[in-house]
Amino acid sequence: MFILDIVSSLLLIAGVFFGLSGAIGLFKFPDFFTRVHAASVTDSIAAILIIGGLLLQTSFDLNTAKLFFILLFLMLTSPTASHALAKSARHGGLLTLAETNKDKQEQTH
Amino acid sequence: MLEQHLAVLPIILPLIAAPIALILGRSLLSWGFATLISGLSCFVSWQLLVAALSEGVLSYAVGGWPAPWGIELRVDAANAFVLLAVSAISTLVLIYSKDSIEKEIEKSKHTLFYTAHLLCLAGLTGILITGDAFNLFVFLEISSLATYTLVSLGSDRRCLTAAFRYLVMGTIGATFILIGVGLLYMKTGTLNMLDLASRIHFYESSRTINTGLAFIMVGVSIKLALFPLHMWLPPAYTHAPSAVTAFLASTATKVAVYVMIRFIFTIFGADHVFNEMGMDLILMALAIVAIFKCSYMATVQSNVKTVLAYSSVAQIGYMILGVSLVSVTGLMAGLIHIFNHALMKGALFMAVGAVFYRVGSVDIKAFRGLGKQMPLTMAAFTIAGLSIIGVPLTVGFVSKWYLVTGALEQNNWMIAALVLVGSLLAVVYIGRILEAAYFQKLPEDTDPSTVKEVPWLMLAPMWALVIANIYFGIDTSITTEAASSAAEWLFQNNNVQEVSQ
Amino acid sequence: MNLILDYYNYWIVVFLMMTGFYIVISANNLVKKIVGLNIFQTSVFMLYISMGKVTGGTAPIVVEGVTQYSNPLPHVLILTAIVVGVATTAVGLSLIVRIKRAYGTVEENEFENKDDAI
Amino acid sequence: MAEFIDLVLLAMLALTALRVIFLKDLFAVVMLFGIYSFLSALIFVNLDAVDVAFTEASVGAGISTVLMLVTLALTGRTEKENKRSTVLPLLVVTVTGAALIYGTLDMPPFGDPNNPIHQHVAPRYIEESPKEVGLPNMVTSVLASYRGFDTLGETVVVFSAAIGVIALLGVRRREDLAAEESGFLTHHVLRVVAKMLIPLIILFALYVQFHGDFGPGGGFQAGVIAAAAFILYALVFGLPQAFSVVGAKFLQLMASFGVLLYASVGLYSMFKGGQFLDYSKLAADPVAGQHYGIIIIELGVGITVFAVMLSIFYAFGSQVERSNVK
Repeated sequence: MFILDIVSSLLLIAGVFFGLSGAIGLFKFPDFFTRVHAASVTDSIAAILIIGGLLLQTSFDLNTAKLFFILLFLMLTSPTASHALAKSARHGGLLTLAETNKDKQEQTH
Repeated sequence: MLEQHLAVLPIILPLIAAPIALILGRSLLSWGFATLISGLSCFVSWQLLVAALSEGVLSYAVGGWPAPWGIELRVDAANAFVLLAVSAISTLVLIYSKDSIEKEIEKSKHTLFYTAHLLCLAGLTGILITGDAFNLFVFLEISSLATYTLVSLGSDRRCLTAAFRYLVMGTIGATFILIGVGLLYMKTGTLNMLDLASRIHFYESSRTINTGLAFIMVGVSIKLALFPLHMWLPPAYTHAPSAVTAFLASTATKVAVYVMIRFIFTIFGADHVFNEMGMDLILMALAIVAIFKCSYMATVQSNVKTVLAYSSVAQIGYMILGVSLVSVTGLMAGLIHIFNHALMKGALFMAVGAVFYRVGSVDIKAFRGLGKQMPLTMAAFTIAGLSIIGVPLTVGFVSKWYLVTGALEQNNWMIAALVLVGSLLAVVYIGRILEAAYFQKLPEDTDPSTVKEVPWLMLAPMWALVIANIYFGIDTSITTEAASSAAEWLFQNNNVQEVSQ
Repeated sequence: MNLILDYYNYWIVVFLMMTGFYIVISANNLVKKIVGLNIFQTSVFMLYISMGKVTGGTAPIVVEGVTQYSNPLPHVLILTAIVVGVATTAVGLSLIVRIKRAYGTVEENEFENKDDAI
Repeated sequence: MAEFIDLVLLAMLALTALRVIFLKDLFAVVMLFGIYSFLSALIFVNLDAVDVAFTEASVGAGISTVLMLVTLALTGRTEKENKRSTVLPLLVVTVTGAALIYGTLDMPPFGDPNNPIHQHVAPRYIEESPKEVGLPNMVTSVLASYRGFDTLGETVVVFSAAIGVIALLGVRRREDLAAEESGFLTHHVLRVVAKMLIPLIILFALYVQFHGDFGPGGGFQAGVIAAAAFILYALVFGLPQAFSVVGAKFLQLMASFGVLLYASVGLYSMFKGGQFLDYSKLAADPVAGQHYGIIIIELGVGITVFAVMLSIFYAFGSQVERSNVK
């Protein structure tokens, strides 16, 4: 049990780290697409690690199964959501930072 | 078998009928069905009033769970009396609405109109009968949601903004009531009104209870359009379809007045509310301002529906004035006026709807020359208008008589005089319309042959109300008996000493 | 100190309610009004749920070995109230859609100017 | 610890609410409202109200936010500057708030088990309901049985909302909608994932519906979740496609049917000699009768809520399609 606890806390700490870095990235990154990238870190890897950590804390009963399903669900939905968001932005004509810079350079020349 | 379930029937009849009316789908079919159901619940209400007058309080435990654990329905003389008025008006308005809404609402929405009407009726009866403070909130919301829908069915685009304003104000009011009920519940641990009343006395001077009282009073005041919280009412009544205005003006605010009476007398106790909190002075001041300000507003409007809407706010002032006198006669005057005002405003708005049916406008200019063209409609309007003024032999006179008597009992000459002066303002705003109808000529550009009497399905309910106006104005025994026993019942429930100066 | 421990929850909830209420009565945009109404109501729900809490209690679902449960009645009332709230929101929002179509704006002062008074 | 979490969440709520006042971007306002709703759901969990949290998350944060977003698509996303005076609203709010604070001063302390509400009425629910009604989830017992009349009223409120929305926005048939396919045609990932998710969501809705007697959940939450599955379908594959799965007229029938199913349980118990909604009379054994009654009425609630939520979404969605066509 002791080892399980250690693994679980390691997973939780890693999850918290990724969650925080995602949040900082969301504020610090320069444009929309990089921000989506930061946000998707929070709801994919951070959430998965935290739920993984919690999984190990349960006593392998109904709650384990429920957490497992949540994990599965999140692994399906959060990447899809980030993908749909980025794709819609692209579809709507939003350019990445690099592209905007390039455009500007071409205009000045 | 049905006798033991008498108390629950007026609620569940329209409640169950509403989805069925939606399924029926056909305009005519759902009209017939809704009218039938409404008539049935009117009959049941009559039975309930008879039972309540002879046996006293009828209690019904829904789900078989005794109060305070389950929800209790309580029918006494007071709410059976209002219930009868509500269901009778609903039936008459439904009969009236068949032709009226054909003109004003597009065909595909007729079924929705009848469904919403039934829902509104179910909500109103639920508010009246329930003995549970939270259940009251639920039924309040049913009737409110149905009302917003009904108002928004109007033909003018302004009905939308009116309905939205009504929705925002109404929801704030309902949320205030929710806060108030929550505070009471927090202190007493119960939601049953009877149980609340018995437990509230332990905490009479508690700040939490008093705040709860204040919030409930403000919330209910929004719902009953007490001045200065009446701003939603004139636009809503002006732009709603005529049949809806006739129904709402004569029922929705009356039910809210009853809720106020119920909270004051059977839950908090008149002694606490009036003698300790001094609410009677606040209510009296607001009522008097409402009577004068809104009667004055009524005299300067050009839209007849708006005139009558402002007049409604003023008339609500009379009801609250009756309550604020803190005497059996005053309360009785308030209760009688609930019933009587339903009769007169119902008839007036139906007559205005009839004018709209033929002329297509309810501006005061549209009334020119109608005395000749639509004699029956305008006669109905005249008699109901006289009733608003308070001319003898009409119900309006009866209400004012008891109100003045109640004021004079306390040697309150001021109030009595103010009531009479208020009637003079009513003479002005009703007189303007009658002047246009009888002493001005039909505009040249309208073809006299198109402006004729409305179908008899619209005239019959209108005249039924007019005849009731005169009948209950001459033979006052039924209304006064019911109202006085209701008022006495409300007062003896908590042995308050009447205020006398 | 005791006063604060006993009531801090209610005070913050009152603050939240008033924020929502302020948005309702001050907002000029109708959508924002509806958002305010929802915040107001949600905060009232918190008032109810706060009073149902028992320190050291658990959710009111029978579990072996637990004796202290929180009060289920406020939960039931608020379940009802939440659904009532969403019903009002739906009707309010559809009114806004219609107002936009009829007036071309959802700012209160703008459509008020487009019609005569009342 | 619970108090600490409570405090942190309340502080976050206060920040969110204050931000809503000053933001002019309505899209952000609506998202903040979604956040507000989720945070309050967390508070509800922290205060032991799991059923309420479930409902708040699915109804408040889910359906309300979606409807607000759809409305924004039709009405524009920025609030205009207005020069309205803020003095009067501030005054009203200050007075109301002061009255409430005054009222809190005599309140029973937060969380004290000796408070009146824990001493009167509620003890019977906690002690007797597992025996009288036979369900471990007391919230379901009180909701469906002791206060079943409230819940009937609540179902009717939902039904009235549908009537209101349909009356305002109208019902559209499939033929009326734009002929070309709408939805996310090019989003292949979305379409594949949605196809995988929708059956799972419906399965989950059924679990919530029938497990409500034992754990958090019940008809409302299940109805909303099932509606969410169909809303996802309509969003990804387009409204015309969704209309051919369940039509708007059929949904009206379903909504009526749910209310009637609920009410018919009440009528049947009257017929059996009990009071309205007295489930004990449904079977020879009162506890078994209670159980049957609760299952049926929860089903009625679930059906109505599902049908109403979906038809409200249809009504709003059709408006968006219509404005796109123009």
